[in-house]
Amino acid sequence: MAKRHVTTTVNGEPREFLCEVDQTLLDALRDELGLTGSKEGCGSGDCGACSVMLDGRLVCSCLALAVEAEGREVETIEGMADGDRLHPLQRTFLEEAALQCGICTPGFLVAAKALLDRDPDPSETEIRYWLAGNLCRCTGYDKIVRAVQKAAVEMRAEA
Amino acid sequence: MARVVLPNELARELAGGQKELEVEAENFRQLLKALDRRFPGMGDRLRDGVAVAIDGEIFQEPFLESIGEDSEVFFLPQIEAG
Amino acid sequence: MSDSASGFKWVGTRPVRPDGLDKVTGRANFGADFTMPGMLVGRILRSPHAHARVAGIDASAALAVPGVKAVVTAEDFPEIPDGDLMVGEGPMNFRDLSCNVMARGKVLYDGHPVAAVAATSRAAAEEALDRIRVDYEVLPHVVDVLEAMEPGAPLLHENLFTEGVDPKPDRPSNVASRVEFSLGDVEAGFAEADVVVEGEYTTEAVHQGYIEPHAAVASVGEDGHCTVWCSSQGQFMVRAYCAKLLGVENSRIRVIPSEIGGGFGGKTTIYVEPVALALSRKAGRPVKIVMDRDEVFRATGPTSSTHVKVRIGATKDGRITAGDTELRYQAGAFSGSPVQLGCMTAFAPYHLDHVRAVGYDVVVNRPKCAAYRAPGAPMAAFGVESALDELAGKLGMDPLELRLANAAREGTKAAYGPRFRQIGYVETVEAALAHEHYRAALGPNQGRGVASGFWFNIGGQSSAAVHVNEDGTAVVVDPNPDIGGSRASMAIMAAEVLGIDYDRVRPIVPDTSSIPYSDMTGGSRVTFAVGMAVVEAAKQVVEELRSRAAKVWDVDVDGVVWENGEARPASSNVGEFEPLSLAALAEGSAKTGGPISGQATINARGAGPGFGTHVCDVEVDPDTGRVTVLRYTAVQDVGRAIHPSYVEGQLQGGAAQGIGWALNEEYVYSEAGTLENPGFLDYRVPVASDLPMIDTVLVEVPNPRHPYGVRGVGEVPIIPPLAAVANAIRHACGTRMNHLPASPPRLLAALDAAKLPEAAD
Amino acid sequence: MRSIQYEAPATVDEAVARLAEAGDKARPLAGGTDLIVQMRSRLISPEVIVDVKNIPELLQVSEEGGGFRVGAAVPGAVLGENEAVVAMWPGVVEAFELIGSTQIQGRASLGGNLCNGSPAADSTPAMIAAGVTCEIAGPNGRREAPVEDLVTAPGETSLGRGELVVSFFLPPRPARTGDAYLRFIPRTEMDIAVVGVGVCVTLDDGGTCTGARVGLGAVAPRPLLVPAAADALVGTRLDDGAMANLAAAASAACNPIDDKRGTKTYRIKVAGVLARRAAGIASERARSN
Repeated sequence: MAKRHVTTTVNGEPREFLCEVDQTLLDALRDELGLTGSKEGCGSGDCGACSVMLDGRLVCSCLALAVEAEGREVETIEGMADGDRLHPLQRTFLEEAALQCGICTPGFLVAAKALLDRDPDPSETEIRYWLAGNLCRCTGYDKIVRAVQKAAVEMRAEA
Repeated sequence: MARVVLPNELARELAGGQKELEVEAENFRQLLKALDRRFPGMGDRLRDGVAVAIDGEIFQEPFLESIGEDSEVFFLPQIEAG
Repeated sequence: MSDSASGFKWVGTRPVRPDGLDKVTGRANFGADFTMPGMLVGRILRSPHAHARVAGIDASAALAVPGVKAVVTAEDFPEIPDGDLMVGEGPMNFRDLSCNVMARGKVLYDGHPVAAVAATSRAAAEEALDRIRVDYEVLPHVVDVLEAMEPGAPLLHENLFTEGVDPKPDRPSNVASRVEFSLGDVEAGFAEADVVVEGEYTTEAVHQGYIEPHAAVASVGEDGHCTVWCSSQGQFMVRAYCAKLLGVENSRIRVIPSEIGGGFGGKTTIYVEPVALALSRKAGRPVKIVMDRDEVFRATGPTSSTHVKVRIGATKDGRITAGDTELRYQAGAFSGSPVQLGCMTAFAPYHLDHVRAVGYDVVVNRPKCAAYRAPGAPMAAFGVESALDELAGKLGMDPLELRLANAAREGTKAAYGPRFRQIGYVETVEAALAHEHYRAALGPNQGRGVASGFWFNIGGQSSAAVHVNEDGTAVVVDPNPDIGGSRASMAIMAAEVLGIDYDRVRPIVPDTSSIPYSDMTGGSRVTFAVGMAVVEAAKQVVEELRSRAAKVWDVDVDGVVWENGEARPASSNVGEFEPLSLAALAEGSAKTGGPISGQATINARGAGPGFGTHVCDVEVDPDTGRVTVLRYTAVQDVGRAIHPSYVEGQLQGGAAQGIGWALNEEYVYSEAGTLENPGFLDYRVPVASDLPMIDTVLVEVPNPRHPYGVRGVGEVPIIPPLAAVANAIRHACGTRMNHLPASPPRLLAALDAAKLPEAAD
Repeated sequence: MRSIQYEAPATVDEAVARLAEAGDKARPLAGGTDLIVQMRSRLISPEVIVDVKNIPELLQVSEEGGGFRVGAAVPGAVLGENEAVVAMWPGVVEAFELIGSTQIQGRASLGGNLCNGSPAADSTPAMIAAGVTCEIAGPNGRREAPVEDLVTAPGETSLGRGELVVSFFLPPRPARTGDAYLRFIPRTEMDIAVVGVGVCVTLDDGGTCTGARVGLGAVAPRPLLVPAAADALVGTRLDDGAMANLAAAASAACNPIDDKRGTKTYRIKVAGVLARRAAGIASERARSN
């Protein structure tokens, strides 16, 4: 089976890779581009550990085909910090101890950033529903929600 | 004399149902020997895979522990890690 | 140890964890993130049947698929005789473990591995799996614990004779053992009672639900030396278990731990690691196996489904005179459910003169149970703490006051035998009683429940090293995989002893060849036991630093004290010397005897038991049976919190798992004995919108046997929620849920059965 | 080895031609939130994947005849941001937005949700209640069909070889009309509906119900239009008696199964409960329109 050649943009940089037609975007990111920050927790869109932005929309990269990335823009956890400057969410997750094992953390950060980019002042309920597609089994979500709230406050102050 | 409480199953199997007994021993190794003398085979059964509470403190591996004059020695299953 | 404000510089603070940056930037390497050149993809063929004899396996067509490099079956593993062998942590039946990793002769559950393939791509490996022909003779199966105990139930093991009964049975059964723990005379106790409550309680099997599937890369060299990269709760466990299953010496296997994406007990054993090794050995190339989520649910450690009978008697004034419980836990396909621990913990929070717990360990056609956070305790506590709620109702007593009146204290003879030393159970009940939550108003269809829980906590074999670097920073070699922030705690304790900044201490988790053996990360032992080893190793470094300073000053070592990270003369009699900092001593170490380092190997003793008391408010929708958790407070005696944020996190995460267990998580089996919900879609762990904030109250009754007063904290918080939620439901709608999860269909059926529910009280 | 082709045509005609040519071996790909899961779990092994997201018509939302035409591949997140559609048919949009997580919403489409053929699809009962029709392109041209005619059995539709749902027509909303959709799931998010109920009611000036449509999901082998439930409302002032009749009719229309998500008894009872609650919301909306 001939592989497909895909030209895309990942975290602002042009990238190319070869993939199988049925290979998911997640597998291509991890196996072809070495971007293993996006995790596979379920492979069925139920855990959110593979969350990425695809043309500005939050999606599960396990539920997109790699070939669909042709000509589009992908943003992953690896592109979230600005050089050595962490995104406020990355910082508040650390300060608020919003991670224990850390496997779900990249997905939560990508999803939470998508939320704050569109709504700088979400309520606790809005945060919880927005993040309902991201499973965390360690924290009970308490500190994650608080970290998002804290980042929102800081980002509003900076804006 | 230390007061020793055997596991139910072992008491029934090897000690004729006697669950509590007094044993002269300064440490756990002596205790095993003493028990084995009284109830042949018991020493081996209590050597591995059991935990012991000596005066309320649980030891997952009691082999080297000392036993006081009036100590209470309680045999328990090892505690599984979660 | 005096009070918690006793002048610690780092203990009790909340610095950023050392591994945090890697985890928020996607750089941290978990089990599936490692690759090797020339690596093959391993996939496992699993039984579609709950119970079948394997008459033959023909893999010839699979080997013909282009790209397939090896196929293994049970024949590729040495046959291990039945019986327990000792390895680091305790006795283990390696025949059972081997048969669980790769079925031998019979498959015992849906998802049981029968063969594995290594190929150059996932597609080739899957195609090969499709072409392996397994000749199954399907046998009758049983998945229910009570049905499995019936005479005439389908038999899993011809050689399983119940242990612990007299006389020994002459016929095999599915009951692996009977255990009994008792104090006093239970019937005499009931004779003293004015009020007796009785009930039967059922829980369904639940999975640990870690988000990271099991993953391993194995590479076997031509000389037989093996390297394994994997995610586990103990690299030394992986080494010992793989060595036994493959029939090689420990020294031939080096296990390199990855970051671990959650375990909760489920990664205290092995599944894919020995299979990857066997495939690599056969293929001569590295092999990576990563489970899919459905494989995780079908074939790795859920915990037992259970049936628990409880009877409690009390006097009119609320003194419990007797407690009696019978627990039946299924272990999955091989014996070893946590029923003993259920027996031991059931009544542990209480002072009872007459108490008995009888347990049965039962095999069924389900995956072999693995440890899950406080193994065995939540189900027993569900029964006992629900019955206590009933008792409080009958006595007209506040349920927390009832618990307080019967609380275990220092000197209480625990229900499982020994006497408690310093414990903080009473303090947790008092803190719950005093909490504003306990007096907050409730609306219609809302109710409040409380429950308590106990866990032993353990110590165990632990090692650690502290190395001083040339520039005055330090490395802590902490041999235990860090699941929930333990590296931060280790760095805090080392910084406290050394007197240097937390940021100058860097902990790492090493491979099995770089530090002596340590028991697994589990049983709430790491911050306690490995922490003790770290403190010990750091103290050795301090001793060494004093001796180096003594050499520099040419004085006796007794003349040197270590304060605030500096060597100082003990008194002016010693001489007038400028203090020597750790950095200065490190820089000059070549002159004073070479590198400075400490290493400790201990078998940690003195783990202090943990107790928790939870308060839960729910609202019940009487028309749909939906339960909403409105408010939740978890109180726990934590000894002393080294890093309070991660201690709170343990309480919050444990409570969330317990709430999931109580409300919606369960294994659902088909008539054919196959698992119907092997995914996060229908195995319903709580999502963010299901839960409120989870308040925590850290009660600190320091453990005198730890240098900083630590008690283990991870297990306790999953124990109370089952009953706390069920009790809250009872008070919201008048219906007691004796069967968890209280999923909407189950609760609505119970509400309808009650028809005219009593007024909520 | 299996071979799969991927094609991303730019026109409906090309897509239809390709689908017609490959027949059962082809699958259209919109959001992929069902298709890719089914491929991954090897429930299906298509040989041709026709990605329809390069076809502008399938991604458009436009006003048409006082109503809206919504492309079959428009993601939930996009439709949810269209204030005009939300204002006119809040029940349809709510139902669409209930599918899966925020991440799923970034991809999932009305066309996919319908054509996947699940009896439990959230958007279908809401579209049935709102009287939505779909435009279907095929080798013999285009046709319109009511949504309730599409799904015939679990995983099966009335689409012929090569047919593709191109768009949905959300009709102009009559005066004093409101729609609502409610579903029951065990958690607050992320589950498949155990029961789903869409209700649309039209009232006259005096508050009497002059028209109603009720759609049910997850209670039968396919999503249902339930005229008997609508009849229970029409001609009433939506009083308690009418609501009780609605609940009874909704329950009576159920022909569910026991499965891992709920029991028969549970589904039948809760269908009535939700029908009542959804009718309450719909009538509130109707009154304020």
